[in-house]
Amino acid sequence: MFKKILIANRGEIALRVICACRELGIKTVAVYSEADENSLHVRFADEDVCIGPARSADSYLSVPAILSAAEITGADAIHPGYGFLSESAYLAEVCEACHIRFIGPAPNVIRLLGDKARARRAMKKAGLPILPGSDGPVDTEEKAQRISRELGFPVIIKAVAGGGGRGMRVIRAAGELSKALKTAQREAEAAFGVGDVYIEKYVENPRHIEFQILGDHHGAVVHLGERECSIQRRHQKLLEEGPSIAVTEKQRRRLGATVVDAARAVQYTNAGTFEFLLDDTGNFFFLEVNTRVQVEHPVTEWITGIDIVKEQIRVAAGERLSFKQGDVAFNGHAIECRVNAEDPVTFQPSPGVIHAFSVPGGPGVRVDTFAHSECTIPPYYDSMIAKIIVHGRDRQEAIARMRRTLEMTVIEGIKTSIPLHLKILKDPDFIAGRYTTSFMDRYLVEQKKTDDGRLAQAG
Amino acid sequence: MFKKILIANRGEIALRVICACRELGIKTVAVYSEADENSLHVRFADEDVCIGPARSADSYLSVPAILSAAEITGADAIHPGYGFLSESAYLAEVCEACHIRFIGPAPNVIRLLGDKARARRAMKKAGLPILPGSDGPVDTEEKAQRISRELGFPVIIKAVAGGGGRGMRVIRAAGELSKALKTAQREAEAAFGVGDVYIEKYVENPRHIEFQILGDHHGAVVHLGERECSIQRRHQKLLEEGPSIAVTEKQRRRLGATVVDAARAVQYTNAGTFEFLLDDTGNFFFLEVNTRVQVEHPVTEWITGIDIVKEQIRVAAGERLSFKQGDVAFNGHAIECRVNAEDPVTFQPSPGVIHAFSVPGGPGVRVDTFAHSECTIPPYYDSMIAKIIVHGRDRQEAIARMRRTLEMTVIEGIKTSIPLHLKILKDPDFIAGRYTTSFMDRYLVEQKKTDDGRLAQAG
Amino acid sequence: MEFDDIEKILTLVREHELAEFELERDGLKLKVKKAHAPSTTHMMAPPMTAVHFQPSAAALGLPAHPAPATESGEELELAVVKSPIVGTFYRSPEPGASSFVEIGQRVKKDQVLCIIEAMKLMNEITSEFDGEIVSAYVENGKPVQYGERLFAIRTS
Amino acid sequence: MEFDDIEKILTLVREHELAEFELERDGLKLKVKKAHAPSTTHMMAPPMTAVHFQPSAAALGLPAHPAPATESGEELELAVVKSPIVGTFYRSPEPGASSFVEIGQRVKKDQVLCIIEAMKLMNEITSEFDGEIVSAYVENGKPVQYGERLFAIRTS
Repeated sequence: MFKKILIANRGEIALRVICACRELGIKTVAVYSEADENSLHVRFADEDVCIGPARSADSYLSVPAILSAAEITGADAIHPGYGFLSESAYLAEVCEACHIRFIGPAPNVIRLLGDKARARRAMKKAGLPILPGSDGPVDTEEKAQRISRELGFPVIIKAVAGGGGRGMRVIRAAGELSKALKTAQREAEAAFGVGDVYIEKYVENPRHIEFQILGDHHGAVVHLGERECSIQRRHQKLLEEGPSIAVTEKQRRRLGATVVDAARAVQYTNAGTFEFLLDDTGNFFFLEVNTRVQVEHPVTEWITGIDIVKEQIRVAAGERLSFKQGDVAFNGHAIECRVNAEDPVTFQPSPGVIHAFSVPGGPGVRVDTFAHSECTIPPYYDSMIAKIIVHGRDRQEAIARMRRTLEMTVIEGIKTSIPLHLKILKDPDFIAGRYTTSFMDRYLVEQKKTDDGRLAQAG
Repeated sequence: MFKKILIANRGEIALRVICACRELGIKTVAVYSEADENSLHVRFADEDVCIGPARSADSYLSVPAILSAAEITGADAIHPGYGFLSESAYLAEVCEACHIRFIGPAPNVIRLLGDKARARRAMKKAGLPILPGSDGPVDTEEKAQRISRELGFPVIIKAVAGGGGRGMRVIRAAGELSKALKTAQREAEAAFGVGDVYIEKYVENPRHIEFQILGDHHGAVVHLGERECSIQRRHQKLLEEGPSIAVTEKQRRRLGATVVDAARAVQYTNAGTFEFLLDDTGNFFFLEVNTRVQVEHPVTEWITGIDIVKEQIRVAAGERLSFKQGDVAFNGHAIECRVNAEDPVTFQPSPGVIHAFSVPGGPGVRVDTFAHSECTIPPYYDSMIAKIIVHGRDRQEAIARMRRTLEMTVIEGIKTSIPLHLKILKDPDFIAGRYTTSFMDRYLVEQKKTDDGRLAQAG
Repeated sequence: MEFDDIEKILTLVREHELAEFELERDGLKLKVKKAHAPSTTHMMAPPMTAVHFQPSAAALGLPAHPAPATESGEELELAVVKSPIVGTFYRSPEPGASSFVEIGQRVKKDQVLCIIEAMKLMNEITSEFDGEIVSAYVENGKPVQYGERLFAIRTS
Repeated sequence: MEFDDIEKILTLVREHELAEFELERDGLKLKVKKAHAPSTTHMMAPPMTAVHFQPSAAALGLPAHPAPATESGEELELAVVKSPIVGTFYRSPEPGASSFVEIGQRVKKDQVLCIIEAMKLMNEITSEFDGEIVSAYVENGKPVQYGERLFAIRTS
């Protein structure tokens, strides 16, 4: 087992990894930018290294800074968390060259699955259902028009190196294609440094379902069931739950087995998430693989009782997975709300000092956060300040529990998304489980109307 | 179902009941003494009533004040929590007279089980194993000598109305009996207003094992397995865990069934705890029944997934238990540490203002507390400020998890028992599960020696 | 911040001969400004002190008991009668009967002012002072908490 | 901030004969203004005082980077060279070779002061100033963090 792990991240996920390391008796090294000097992950790591100024590009995204920090502290492994360098095949390669273990899949696997067009082909070959679309990147309008005609509109253009909605365009008629292609290419170039895009059939109002897997270096791969993440705003997940109300036990078993086979086909190791679209007739379509731990992994930890981060560390150290597929049992229902430091109506970020911070206890509540009273939320990074995860015997209990937990949460000094989460949790369609990825669009429009109505009445 | 519940308590258990009520959609009324005006239970209840000055006898222990508060707010039920009036048959009776539901067993059941000598007889009759001892109160030395000779020394004198170690005396030889009897009677008289005592065979170094039960008004009684509470100091529990390492699956099933039968025999309803001593040869002896929710109920909630406080409310409202004995499954291992505001070495209470309060997240951590940054811990009440409960797949994981949780807990401004808990959790005998109720005695003596040694070295 | 703290701060302001003092904190703002002391030799009048105190209880959504009413600059004093128990307040011995006391009425020590019903028992609340009723804070039949104001009496 | 702290600050304000004092910090603002000093003829103008308030990082048990060294009251200035990267510090180009610079040595702008090894690469750190090396903070072969002090140079 590792003696010392460097955590190449900040915020709640850095603390989450520290928790796992402490339970395994492994020393930790925190890295931090000058803006995070007083952050809790620095306080609770055994060692800490300042790696650069506030700007991510010069600190948390700097491979040389992080590798040097690992070298000067003698860390024998790096946990990248999520975001930042977590899906950097380059970091994984440099680690390999420096004989420091990267806690994640092999560099070539990260590279393959990071290229969305190649990943699509590989997963198709491995037996996963994929959306009809271009076999590889589409560079000319002529090619785009031909493929789109074959697929039938609507189609979607996606960045090959993509993620998070950047470089994406939905096209509903041939006339829109030319302009959309150029915009998408430009956005992709700007966001990822690679302008390549590909085209897929577009599914209207799908659900977003993802399967969590874990693989070790002895050929074992297991799945831990699915999470539903359809409650999104601009491709940013706001609320996740598991199991999905839309997935039957039979689908779970069958698709889970297919995912495990596909992961084995690419010699997948460590934690990963296979994302799918589920259309309104019950068909799944492979979307992409995230080759890292997800923000929403606690949902799966609650319903399976498996500590995903500890398993990540164990398998990276060469140990076998501590359980088999047959040991994985699903228990109750879990929901996660991502509490963001932002205005719940305008979505403007709201960094600043938190003057009061308190979260209730009681059964079935988990709070992963780096926030505390009198802490500063810097403006430089992600706006997520806490993940509140609840568990109940069933979905109904979980919803009631999340509501009372949010109602009894005190965060003063900054604005948070909690009021928005409470609205979602009281929405009859959400309560009934009738929702797709378009839930928030519709909801935000409705909200706007209501607000306008109120203003009109007031005026 | 109830419309509005008054919570006749303060601190974390008042908040715990508010959580349950909110999940059930029931309004809440907080009562508070002048010392608790700014306490969180007042903030999160729908209504609140100041019922008296800081002194418990004039506020939280005042039946007229609490009943009046229920009347003026129109509450249709009272949840008494633990401590204070939770085992007051008088409060239960007055509630009955006022047509306010008391959330607990019937007054006559509370009265029967509150009289330790009568409870002993009733439980013996109901088939529970009891320690040999006097059939009823022992008033004269002559009778005490005769019974003690029959039992063989050591014996223990206990207060009929007792609890918490008051009015208790262990006698190892006939010569000690006369003085001990008088002292115990005097202590019992002072503590409970009733001087009656009885005599039992004394078990050396037992384990303290207790079974959680729940009963409804339709004759259903189920048990939720056991908790082990042997880590005590002066009969005050410091750390509890479940399941007990000393109880076999077979014992659990058999004793659980006997407990359920005994509870049925006295028409027990609502939540209750049957306490037992377990001697070193594997024999259980009935000790007493606590006719209320216990401080350590979260241990059982974690391993069974059942919300005990919600079940209490449901059955008090006349609903059936939401599950059957066959549905109760035990999952993993849970440990609770009671964090007290006290010096971890001298045990001196340490009330005051908490300047910083932060508890880590991660999987398997639950924190029930009324504390938060800048809150005041008043000197008038119990010193317990938080319960930290962890759950792991097995005992080893739970211990590691509790250690890292306590290590990453920040409470500044007052002293707490956390350093003591960390010592217990690193003790090889605790880790191996080799411990009895004498664990802390031995441990505190050892600690004193070490301290003396250090002082000698330093001097 | 308690009243004691304010008192201490004002003492400090005087001792240190401050012209202004400002303290701002979560939910609290304290600002003190001394009247300029004219630079004459005969100044004997104590400087005026204005205290703006915004309490934090309300900001936190917590209940706050009103402070006892005081009227400075008068020769007389107000005594506030507070409820010693939780219950329901009645101004008269029975429905339809006239009130025990009215505003403006003079009362004697130990005279019954009202009844508070608690657990079906009628508890008579008596005056601790001789004086005149100047305020009645609670309506007939309304619930009262422990420590809630019932009457103000101008003692004499 | 406790009452004691306010008292201490006011004592300081007096000792230093300040006219005004302001402190602003997360969630806290404290402002003090002294009553005008009497306008006597013997002008005893209070000396200017700048108050540098060091934040509470150390008190919280959190690491704090030392502030740059400053020496007031002298005609000269100290420039502190900080590490622009994380790595291992070497004073000489290779083991056994003599140091790039020694204390007391005069250096020119762009002269190499040391090497920091990061990811097997040797990064030369050069001086931004002409001046004299007055301090070297890091031992040969020791790790340095981003922003850590390496040398102090008396510029001229």
